[in-house]
Amino acid sequence: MFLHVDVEKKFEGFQCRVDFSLQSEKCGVFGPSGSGKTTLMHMLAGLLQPDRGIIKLNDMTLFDREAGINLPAEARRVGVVFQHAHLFPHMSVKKNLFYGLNRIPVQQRNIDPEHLISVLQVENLLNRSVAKLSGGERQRVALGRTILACPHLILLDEPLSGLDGMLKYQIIPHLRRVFAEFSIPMLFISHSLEEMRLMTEEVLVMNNGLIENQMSTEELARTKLGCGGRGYTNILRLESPEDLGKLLSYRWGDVPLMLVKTEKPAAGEFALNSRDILLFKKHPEATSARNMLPCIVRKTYQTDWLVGVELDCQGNTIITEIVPQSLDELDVRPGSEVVAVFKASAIQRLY
Amino acid sequence: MFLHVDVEKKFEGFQCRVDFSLQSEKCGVFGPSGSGKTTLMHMLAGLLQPDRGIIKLNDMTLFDREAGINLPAEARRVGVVFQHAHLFPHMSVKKNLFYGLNRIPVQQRNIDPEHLISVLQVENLLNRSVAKLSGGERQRVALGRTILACPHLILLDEPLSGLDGMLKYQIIPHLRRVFAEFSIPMLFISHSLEEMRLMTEEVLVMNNGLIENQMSTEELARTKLGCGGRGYTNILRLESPEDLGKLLSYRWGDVPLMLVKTEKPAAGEFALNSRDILLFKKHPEATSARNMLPCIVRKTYQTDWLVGVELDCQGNTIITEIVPQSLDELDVRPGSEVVAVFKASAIQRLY
Amino acid sequence: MSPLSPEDLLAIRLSLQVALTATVLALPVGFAVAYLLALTNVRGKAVLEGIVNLPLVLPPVVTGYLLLLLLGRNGWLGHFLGLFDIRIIFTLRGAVIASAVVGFPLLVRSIRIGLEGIDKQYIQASRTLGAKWWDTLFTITIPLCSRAILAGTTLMFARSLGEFGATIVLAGNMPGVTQTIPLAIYQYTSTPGGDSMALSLCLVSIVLSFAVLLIGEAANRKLSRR
Amino acid sequence: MSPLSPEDLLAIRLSLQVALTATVLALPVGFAVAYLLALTNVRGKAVLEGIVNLPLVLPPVVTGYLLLLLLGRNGWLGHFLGLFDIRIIFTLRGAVIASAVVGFPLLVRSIRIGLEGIDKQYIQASRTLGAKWWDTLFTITIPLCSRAILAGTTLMFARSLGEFGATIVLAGNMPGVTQTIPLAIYQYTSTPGGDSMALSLCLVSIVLSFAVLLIGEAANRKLSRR
Amino acid sequence: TINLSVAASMTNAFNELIAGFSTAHPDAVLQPNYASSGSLAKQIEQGAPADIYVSANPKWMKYLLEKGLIVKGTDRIFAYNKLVFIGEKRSADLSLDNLVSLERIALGSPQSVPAGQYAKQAMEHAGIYAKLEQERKLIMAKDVRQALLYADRGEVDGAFVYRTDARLATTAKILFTVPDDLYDRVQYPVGLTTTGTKNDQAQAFYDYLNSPEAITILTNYGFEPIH
Ligand SMILES: Nc1ncnc2c1ncn2[C@@H]1O[C@H](COP(=O)(O)OP(=O)(O)OP(=O)(O)O)[C@@H](O)[C@H]1O
Ligand SMILES: Nc1ncnc2c1ncn2[C@@H]1O[C@H](COP(=O)(O)OP(=O)(O)OP(=O)(O)O)[C@@H](O)[C@H]1O
Ligand SMILES: [Mg+2]
Ligand SMILES: [Mg+2]
Repeated sequence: MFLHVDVEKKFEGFQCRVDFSLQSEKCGVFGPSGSGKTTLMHMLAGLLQPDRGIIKLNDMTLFDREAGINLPAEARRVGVVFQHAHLFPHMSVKKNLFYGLNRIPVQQRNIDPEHLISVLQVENLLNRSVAKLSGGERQRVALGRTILACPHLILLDEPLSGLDGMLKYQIIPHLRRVFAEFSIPMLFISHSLEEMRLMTEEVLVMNNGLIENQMSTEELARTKLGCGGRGYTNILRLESPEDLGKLLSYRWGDVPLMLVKTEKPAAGEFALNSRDILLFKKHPEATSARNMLPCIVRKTYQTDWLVGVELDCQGNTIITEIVPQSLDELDVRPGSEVVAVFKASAIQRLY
Repeated sequence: MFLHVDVEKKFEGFQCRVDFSLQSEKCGVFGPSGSGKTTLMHMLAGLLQPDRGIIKLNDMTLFDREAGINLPAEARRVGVVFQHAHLFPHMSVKKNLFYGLNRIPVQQRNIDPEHLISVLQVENLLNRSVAKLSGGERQRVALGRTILACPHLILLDEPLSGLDGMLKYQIIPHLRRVFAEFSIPMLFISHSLEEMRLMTEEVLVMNNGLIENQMSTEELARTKLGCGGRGYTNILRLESPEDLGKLLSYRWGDVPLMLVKTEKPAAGEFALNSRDILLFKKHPEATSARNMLPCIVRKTYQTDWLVGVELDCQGNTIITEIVPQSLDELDVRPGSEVVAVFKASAIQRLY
Repeated sequence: MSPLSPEDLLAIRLSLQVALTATVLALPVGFAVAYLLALTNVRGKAVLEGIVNLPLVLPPVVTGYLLLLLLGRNGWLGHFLGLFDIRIIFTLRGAVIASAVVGFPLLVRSIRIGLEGIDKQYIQASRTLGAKWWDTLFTITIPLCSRAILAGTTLMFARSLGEFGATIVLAGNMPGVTQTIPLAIYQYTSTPGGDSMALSLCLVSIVLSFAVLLIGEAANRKLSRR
Repeated sequence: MSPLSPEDLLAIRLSLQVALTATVLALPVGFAVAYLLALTNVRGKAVLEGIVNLPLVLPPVVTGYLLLLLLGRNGWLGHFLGLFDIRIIFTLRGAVIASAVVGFPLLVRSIRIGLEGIDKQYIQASRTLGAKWWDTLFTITIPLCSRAILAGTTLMFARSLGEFGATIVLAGNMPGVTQTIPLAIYQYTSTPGGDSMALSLCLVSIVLSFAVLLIGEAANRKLSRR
Repeated sequence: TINLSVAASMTNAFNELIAGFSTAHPDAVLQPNYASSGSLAKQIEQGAPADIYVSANPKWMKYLLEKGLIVKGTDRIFAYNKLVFIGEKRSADLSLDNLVSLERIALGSPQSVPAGQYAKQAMEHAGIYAKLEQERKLIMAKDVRQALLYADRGEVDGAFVYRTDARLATTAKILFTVPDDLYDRVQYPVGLTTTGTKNDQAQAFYDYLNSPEAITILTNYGFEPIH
């Protein structure tokens, strides 16, 4: 995907002026409430006309004030998933899903509906009335509806912020799986760093109508470590589960990890917060922690309150945080050896 | 407060039958969606008439089918805080706040509005239009409005579930402070264990229209430990902060604790999740953890997946969780000595 | 176009008086009926709804005729009122009643739509805050549907300004007493050569109702901005 | 009460025919006007609104007279239509137009309220899913305000059934050709002993519109249950 | 087709006249249009199809004549009517002179209703109009039918109506006939429009109105035919 945007839009008391290019398939727009994220999205989708500038998607010019080009929303092939789903209330789930698909020429239908429906796990909902869906189901159907319109780019405007905590984590896997399987470029809008981390690779940081920064999501997450006490979420791909009675063992690359057996063992992605990881100089003894991984410090970096430490654990990367004093106490510097210690219950399944 | 309820209400496909007495000032109703929490609340507030039974609050009979008593909502002095605030949109914040107060006789006005307004920190909002409040501000005003009506009991129906994560934690302190200062009995309805823990002392556990259980919130939290990977939140009252440059030191009773300096030092309540606490047999060395507290095991108890451990730390209580294997490895049994280890960044301010 | 004669000015005054009185009188009743239809579950709502809408369906002259049957000296209600020496027909009271009845369905429908749009939790909230039902009614319910009430009121007022058929039957066409603008227009048009006079009054009528509708719109915008 | 004569049956048929045609014809126009008023920001909305509401304000006879001036053989539109040999006055076409014009404001107001209640994000969603504006109109906008359209339609239909003043002026009162129920009632009242016949027709009229309103309510409930 | 524009007050008589004419001319199609004289005049003015105009008000006939829509010379009076006073039967005999003893009297608005005009004339001659008006005893109706309705329903003590209309009353009776010399004669003019003169059948019907058969019918309905 190639997206180039250079537009301006003035409202009374607010001005949005953005100029950027994106190539990654998984991009995000990150910014506080009122920073202009929705305004930007509406201009991309053709729901709001910029005062000046151009918008180009791949080799198509969507908008060019000078040249007098302004493709209408329906011709842009830019899909939108809204915060509150906005499923058509007078149609069944099935009709909602196929609304977009039925409106594009057959030869351009590059998504297999059956497959998408099974990936989203909405097979059983097809004949339901939209009013009878739960919040998470609604967002899955909304996502399916947008994808089935075979867009060249999907904009997701805080699709999770209307859902409560648990639901959010049930829907993220679907989102990730869909974008992985169907490889549709997306622009994910959110003011949650956590969602950003899970969904995107590159982010535009917006503030006050301007693009303040453009960087990899990883970098953003590392920089923001310690802000609001959230820490950094390490995302681990764990495989080959083994049932050890009360515990489960998984393999993280070559590293064995212990997890609490709160669910059926199954490979997948798991989260480990930097806040839950202790560093020791030597392998500690007689501890309740089940995971003690010898690591080599790859690098350290300063954040506002803490020091971030990137560790190499037999080829895997893990990020933790320590207070500045520990740097010297433990002799943490690139190349030194440390032991990362955390409890079995510290590792949580993402999906 | 003394509340006795023994009522029944049938809907098509749903039956609510509850029978309980409560004495604590801080009670909760905990249960999944659709378990009948709102139905119960409506019957208490006089917004829904039970099919049969009685409701007594202190020495007042609110409802008695046999005796033909059914006090109307406005005569019950039972206040309600709704999930979506439902501030009157045609009135200013001030008018909303005083709506209830103006409707009770002067001699019964036992709340000082000025004081309440300053506790809720809504002084600056008084002349605003309701439409221009943020979600958190709305709930604070709604709370104030209900309290100013000087109710004998306040029902809070999931007042936080419409707010997103950060906001929720900004509003809880206000709630707690208000109920502590004005000592009004309350019934806090929620399906969040975390909120329950922070707000109540005793809970009714509802399911399917029935009261399944009645117990202390503490007990509920300990039982549910490990469910959904949430752990148990230790609530610590920390005092006498001292600035040590990059770190802060506080006193938890006689125990000194280290925290990251992400904010202005100030005494208050803090959360420490059981997931973040490691146990060691001996005082570990060369670790990044800043807090290492020698403790004596008071008792252990089994939960679904893990073992809960209640520790005595110089008179303070702390709960952590370990995997069953560690029980023997560390010789954890009542009376044995262990060291609880956690990072400075593991302690988060509640308010 | 001819300038307005003194009788015309009188007709304009009477019209405004009738429309205003009819609207003011119908408002509380209309609100009550709309409230019944929108927020309660009384039996026979459909019948009530049908009766309210009757004046919309019947030719106004027939409505006037039915009112005459009811309120005339020998009508059962008219007879009763006669005992108290209250006379309806051939008086301005008659004109007011005719206007009120004919405009009523429009008023009720508007208010009803407004009431149906009110979130019941506002009402519940005010009750739990200690407000009795009439207190809630005046401080919450009515303010919350003020836009709909306004819309209904302007509509009814405009309709009353144009009421002819029922008025002429019930109130008669007596210059200076019951002759409103539409009656005067009628009288002019039934006289050869009276067209230009009729046109002047028509224009007055149009201007008046435009004014009312515009004022209504403006007030509406103001209410919506709050 | 007398049984209905063949002429009465004819009048009933004509009435239904006129009301139905008027409603069906007015619907698309009414929708378009309501759309303009509700969802766009064109200049002169207030003026358009005023014009739409005119028939509500003016006595129907005056409305009829103005239509006669416009559509009569010497009226400028009537003259134009005459070139194509289309005659409006003294035909059923005239009755339809009279009914349509008089019921129009009721139709527009109902639909407008419905349109104003639609969340614009549904419309935006359908556009981004590739629907052109007319596609969105038919698949989203209209279905979403179907209840309001229904309410407006029944209201207008009922009003058309009762239309008298404008019809008698524009279409004349010609038995079997343009004589609808209200005109027949009028004629009976000028016949010795015609009162009971008039009453029968009144009842028919009431029953018809009750039926329409009830069917409308039922359909409405069904739509709301979806 | 013969298009007839007939004043509504002659509805019954014309229904029978049309039936009578049709038996003699089975191929003729007559299409009546019953409305108020003024409405009819305006419809004709705006080009509504009409061959024959029958008015209850000579003023409207004059209006159309002046506009050239009725062919000069075709207009003529074909029937007369009488003014009567109706009301509930009462013990004392009533006449124009003691009308002042009544409380309420209905009549058509003199400005727009011919019957009202004649009634006013008669009362003025009797010297009671000013007094009645001053005492606000006069109820102005929009047409004769309405005055009749008021009298019939007992809303007024009496009403001035045409003799032909009095037959429609169910309870009210004719209390007295207004003396002829107190008011101008009540005339019903008929005229042919420009299209009517070109329509042979219309011409035939126009002539038929003078036939003995027509006169009988008109008399039956209470009109006074021309001699
Ligand atoms: N149609 C409009 N007219 C006037 N101002 C507008 C309009 N739309 C948006 N704004 C203003 O533009 C600013 C940015 O709004 P926008 O919705 O783009 O923010 P956002 O980043 O999406 O915020 P959030 O996270 O709360 O959704 C706000 O201050 C808003 O008031
Ligand atoms: N007025 C009603 N008519 C019929 N059924 C009702 C009514 N009100 C509630 N119910 C049913 O009663 C059950 C309990 O509803 P209630 O709102 O009390 O649950 P809740 O515990 O508050 O759930 P939540 O956490 O989702 O708010 C539900 O199954 C609901 O469908
Ligand atoms: Mg936004
Ligand atoms: Mg609930």
